[in-house]
Amino acid sequence: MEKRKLPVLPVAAPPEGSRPHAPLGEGCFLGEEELPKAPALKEALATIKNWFRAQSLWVMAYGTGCGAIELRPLTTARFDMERFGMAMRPTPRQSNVLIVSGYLATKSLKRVIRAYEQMPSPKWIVGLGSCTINGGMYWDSYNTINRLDLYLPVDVYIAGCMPRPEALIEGFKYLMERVKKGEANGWHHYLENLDWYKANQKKLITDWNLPDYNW
Amino acid sequence: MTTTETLRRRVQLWFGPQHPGITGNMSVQAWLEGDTLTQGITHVGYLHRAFEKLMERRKFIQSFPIVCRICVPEPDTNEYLLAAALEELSGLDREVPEKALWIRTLVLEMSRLAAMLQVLGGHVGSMGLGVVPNWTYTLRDYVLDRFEELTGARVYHMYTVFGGVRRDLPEGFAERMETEVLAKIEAKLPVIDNAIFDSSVFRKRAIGVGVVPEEWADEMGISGPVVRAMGIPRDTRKDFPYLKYPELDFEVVTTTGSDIYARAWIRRQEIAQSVDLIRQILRRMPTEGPYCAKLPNMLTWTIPPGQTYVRAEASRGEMGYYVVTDGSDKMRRVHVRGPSYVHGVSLLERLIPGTNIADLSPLMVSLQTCPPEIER
Amino acid sequence: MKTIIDDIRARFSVEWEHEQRADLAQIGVAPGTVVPLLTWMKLHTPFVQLNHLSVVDWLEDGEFQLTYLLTDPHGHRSLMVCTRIPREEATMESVHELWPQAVTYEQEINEMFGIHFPGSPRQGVPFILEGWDDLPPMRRDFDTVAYMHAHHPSRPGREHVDPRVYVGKVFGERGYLHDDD
Amino acid sequence: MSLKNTLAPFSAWMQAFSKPFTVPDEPGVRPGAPRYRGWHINDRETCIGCGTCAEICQNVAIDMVPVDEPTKGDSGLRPKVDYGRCCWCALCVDVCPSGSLAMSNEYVWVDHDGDAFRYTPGVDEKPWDGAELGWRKDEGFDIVDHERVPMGHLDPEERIHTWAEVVVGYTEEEARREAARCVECGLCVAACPAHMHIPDYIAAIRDGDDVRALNVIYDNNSMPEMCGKVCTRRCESVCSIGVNGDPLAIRWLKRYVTERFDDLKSVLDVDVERVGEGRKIAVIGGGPSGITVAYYLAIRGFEVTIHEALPQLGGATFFGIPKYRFPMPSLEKQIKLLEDAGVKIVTNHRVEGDELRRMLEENDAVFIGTGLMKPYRLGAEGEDLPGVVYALDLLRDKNIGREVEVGERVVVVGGGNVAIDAARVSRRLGAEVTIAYRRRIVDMPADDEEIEDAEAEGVEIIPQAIPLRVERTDDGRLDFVWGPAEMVPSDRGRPRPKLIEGVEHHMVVDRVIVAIGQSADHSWMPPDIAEKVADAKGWITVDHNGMTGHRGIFAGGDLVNDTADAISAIADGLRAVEGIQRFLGILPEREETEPEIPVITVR
Repeated sequence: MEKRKLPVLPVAAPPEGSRPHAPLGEGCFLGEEELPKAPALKEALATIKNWFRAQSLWVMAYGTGCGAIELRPLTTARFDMERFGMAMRPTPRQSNVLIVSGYLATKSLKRVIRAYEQMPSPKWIVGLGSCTINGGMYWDSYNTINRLDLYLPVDVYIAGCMPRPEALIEGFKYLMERVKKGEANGWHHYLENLDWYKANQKKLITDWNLPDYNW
Repeated sequence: MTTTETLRRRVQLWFGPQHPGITGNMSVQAWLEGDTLTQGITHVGYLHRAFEKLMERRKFIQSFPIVCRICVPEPDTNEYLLAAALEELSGLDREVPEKALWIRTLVLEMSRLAAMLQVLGGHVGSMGLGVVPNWTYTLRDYVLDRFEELTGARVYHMYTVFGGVRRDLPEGFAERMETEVLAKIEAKLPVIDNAIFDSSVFRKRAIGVGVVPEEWADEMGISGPVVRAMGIPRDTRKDFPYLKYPELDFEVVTTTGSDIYARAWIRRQEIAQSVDLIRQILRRMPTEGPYCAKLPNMLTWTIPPGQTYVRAEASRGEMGYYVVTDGSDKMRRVHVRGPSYVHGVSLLERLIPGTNIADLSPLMVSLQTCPPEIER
Repeated sequence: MKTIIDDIRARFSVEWEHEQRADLAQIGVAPGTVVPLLTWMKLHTPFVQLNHLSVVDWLEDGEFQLTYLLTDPHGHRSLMVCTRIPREEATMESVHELWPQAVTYEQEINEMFGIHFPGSPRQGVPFILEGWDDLPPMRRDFDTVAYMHAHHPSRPGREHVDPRVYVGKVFGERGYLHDDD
Repeated sequence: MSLKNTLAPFSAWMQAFSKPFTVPDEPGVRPGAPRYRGWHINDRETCIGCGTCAEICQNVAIDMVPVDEPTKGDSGLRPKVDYGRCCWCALCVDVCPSGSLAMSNEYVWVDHDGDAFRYTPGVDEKPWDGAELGWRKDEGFDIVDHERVPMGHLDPEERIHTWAEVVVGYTEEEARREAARCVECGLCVAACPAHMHIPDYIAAIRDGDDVRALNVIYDNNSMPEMCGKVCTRRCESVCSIGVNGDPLAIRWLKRYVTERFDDLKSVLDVDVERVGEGRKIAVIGGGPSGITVAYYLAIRGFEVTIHEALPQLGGATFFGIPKYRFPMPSLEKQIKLLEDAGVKIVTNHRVEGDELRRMLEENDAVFIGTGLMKPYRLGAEGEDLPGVVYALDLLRDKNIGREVEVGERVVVVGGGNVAIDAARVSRRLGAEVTIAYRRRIVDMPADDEEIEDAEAEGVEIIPQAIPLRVERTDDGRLDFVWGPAEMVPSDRGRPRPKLIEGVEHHMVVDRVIVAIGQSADHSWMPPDIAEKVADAKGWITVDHNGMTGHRGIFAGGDLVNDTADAISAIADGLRAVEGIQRFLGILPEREETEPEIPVITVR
């Protein structure tokens, strides 16, 4: 697994009462642990698993920001993302791709975190548009975050303001490639560094009332 | 009634922000009795980017890339209004060349067309009919293709600036507009009619639902398709004429019923009207001449103190900009008054009691609530 | 427009008036005059529609300007009624009983500028912000950049050289009227 | 529900037979429109590093980063774009004064690393470099003002009958409007020999704060009113707005401010320690360099005496520049400032013999700024005939008030500012004037505006004309004989004129005015000192402090620099102001260090 670069930000000690999460398994197949553990087989299994995952990215229908306007053409006839095995799902419980379509207001960030945590693993985040990278147009706004990766693990960024549907398709193809190679491991990173993420989130969201991450 | 009974009878439900039926990123806190809504409160702020605050610390020219973000489906109204307000306050309005006025009218009408195609798809989409959005979004995309050709971008055009527009019409634009957009839309409209307005499913869910009483029109300042669906011919393009609209030949579309069906019908008619207007504009537009006035150095431009309110007809209704300048190189205050501010909050909250939960989403689409323009 | 302003002048004291366009006039009145004026206008003139309610922060003068935009929807003209109230503990009479949608405007102004409208139903209820614990953000003394630096870190590693300063340094720009400190 | 309403929607099935809308999934993406706003491209060579793109970017997405060596007219900085901030508004492209910045129509960039989205267009290699399509600057749209506020001039017909100033000067409104055109890039500061704080005083003028502007101007130029009228304005030649338009009228703006105040001392806010109390400095030559040294040392408490051979201070700006360009009251104002600062002025005093030696003993340092006073000779037969005069003599005699007479027809030989001045003065004295110049008009070292003005006043210019000889005619006039030249390439850069043999043109004139340059004259110095100060050819070289080969003798102005303009002389003076203080141990010796790059961390 590729080690991801941790963004540098001074963080206080892990917040009190953060519940330890379940040990990180290799995957999310039911009963996978019972399978024979020969390394070659394990590797082959992982490849197959990743290939399947890449072919069925289900996107949560949550237009968090203005980039959502280009998601509609993507889901409808002209750019038709279903031919790539992707579909919009109405609820986080059925999705494994969260598209953060641009800037996030603090108020939205809270909902996005909640939605992300409700998604079953494996799950990936696509940062759509420049404002997820470094604040973009709204860099000096008091109400929008500048870096999404401080709060949630981002697997792919698509630069643009806003990126066209074709750029989104390229972004998703890139995500699929990374999933196939087993490199898109944002959700692992989130779990491994949960305390760091939670501290960042709580530093910004002062009226914190979300349940602990329990998936 | 005991507390338990109250609880049994009354359920609180958050409709959005993460909900496939919500219009944009907003939410309605709703109370239900059975499947009937008894009360609803609109919650916005999920998209609050503080445009007005940011513009107070940006120079005039730097403000104009930011205003188009206030309404994503229809950015050009914002660009035009900011330009119009500042031109009026600076006296630059007298220098805007003829051609620029025509191009601005064209751009506004194109953006109305794109937005109405989108919302017409939304009308049926919100009822779970997935076929029509596939057409209307594609048709909208054809309009966006022309926008891309004209302005250099698909969604955020950043095209209308003080003094005119940023680029001339490309060679052969009118022909491509006709063959690749207008003709295709016109060919598709009867099919859409069949699939929407003749569909018993749509009729059953739309007729008589979400009726806005006529008395509310004046005091609440309801505008756009919502007011025209009441039979009131109110249209900023006619009432407060701007740009080249007085020279164009069109009638305000009205119908009666004031329900979701009527509003969808108005939009369907206005799509045809826009198509016709775009043809008129392209036919009458001068081919020669400058497209932008000579501008002073935008890095140091100052505007004398003053305040004004300008308005234009967006697809959703009357959009207004209140701009105050204080003689410096930045705006003292800019306040954007989108139609959704009234439609999406006060009007929606007044309409919710008695509505079926399943009709909330179509209702919101029919009011065309656009949350970013409420919270800005 | 002239007639309506004359009518107003006959009944209320008007501090100033200005005709911005043929269809838009502006008048300034004292804060106490606003509600009686608006009530009269809604009941007795065609200006029945409250289009807009906005605030301008004149920080230097220590005042807020409230602007009410009334529209005559059939005569197609508008009147801007402006008034100024002190910034300190700013309070203004509510107009929500005249126009129900004013509640939203007043709620937002209360949140964004900290102006209180006694009697207006949603005062103090957050409208746009959530968990906000700073100055009302639209006040001009609230510094959004400072807030951004404190709360929303940017991606590090960017360095900018201002050409004006750089050229001066490289080519040895100096001054002789003042000693360098 | 009618049957129609039940059946009608099924007509949608007909669409199943129509052509699909879907854009096929083919390798490569659909290209953006011809004027699509995609990733930036920049022409590294054309870019001048003015940073206007960074200035206008409302998202602070552009950093200027050092890439090339800074030169005059190019800061060497290049824009680096952060695509985590960019919003593709292309204001940077539309504002770009040099027109180097553009956008390609490529729009796909995906990465998993958020730090990757930055590059310097034109420097970091990208697949879209050299893209042919994309957003480009368009002629019909400008967000900077490329048109200068026109300067009023006296009508040419009128002005040849008067000695009044030709240039009218900006009104307050015009000055503010012109100043508002500035983008404050600072490239002009590099080009100005004195490195005046040009953007700062232009900003002050724009803001309506003329007092501040005047103080900024006097911060490193004690003769700005002269510069405001006659400066050679190297600043304007590198002005970023001037790359594709009219440069800022920097000179006219300076003129506007300096003309607004009569009592300079009361307006100037001088705040320096009087470190020179009790020290004496002698300045020989009252030209711009000498005046600069005198003023800035005097305000520091030095006891300064200026020795000037002519009846008035000012040097070449007094005796060489005609009054219709630089009128006397403007000069007197400068001299008044010097007197107010406590400078002792000795005029009509030519330093000669052993006087320099005595001065060296009596003073802590001596500054020489005597200029170039010995005209070059024509080198053609007949140049000693009466009626062949030197332009400098003519201008000086006119300026110090002697009676001057040039007859009806005059030919001026030369192409510099002195030649033009002589021509225009002769015009005002009532003569028909022709200028004969060896090279082409574009090669003339004179100011373009001067050439235009001269032509407007009816001066005829004959380019590529080589004087052959001057002969006396029977009726006592002069026959100026010249031959045409052709331009041939030269290994020294600019083409060289070559005489076309066998062709001769004749021109009968009353005066032949020679204006082909001057050289230094060191005959006034004691020979042993002159030997140390100047080389055999008479050239003076100075060190970084402005000191000559002789201890305690500093020099500047036309003597030292090869540009021979007033602002360079002022720059030399400023160098000597610091150099003298270092020499006397008041300032520490300068350390040779690389200037620190003023980096701002962008957050």
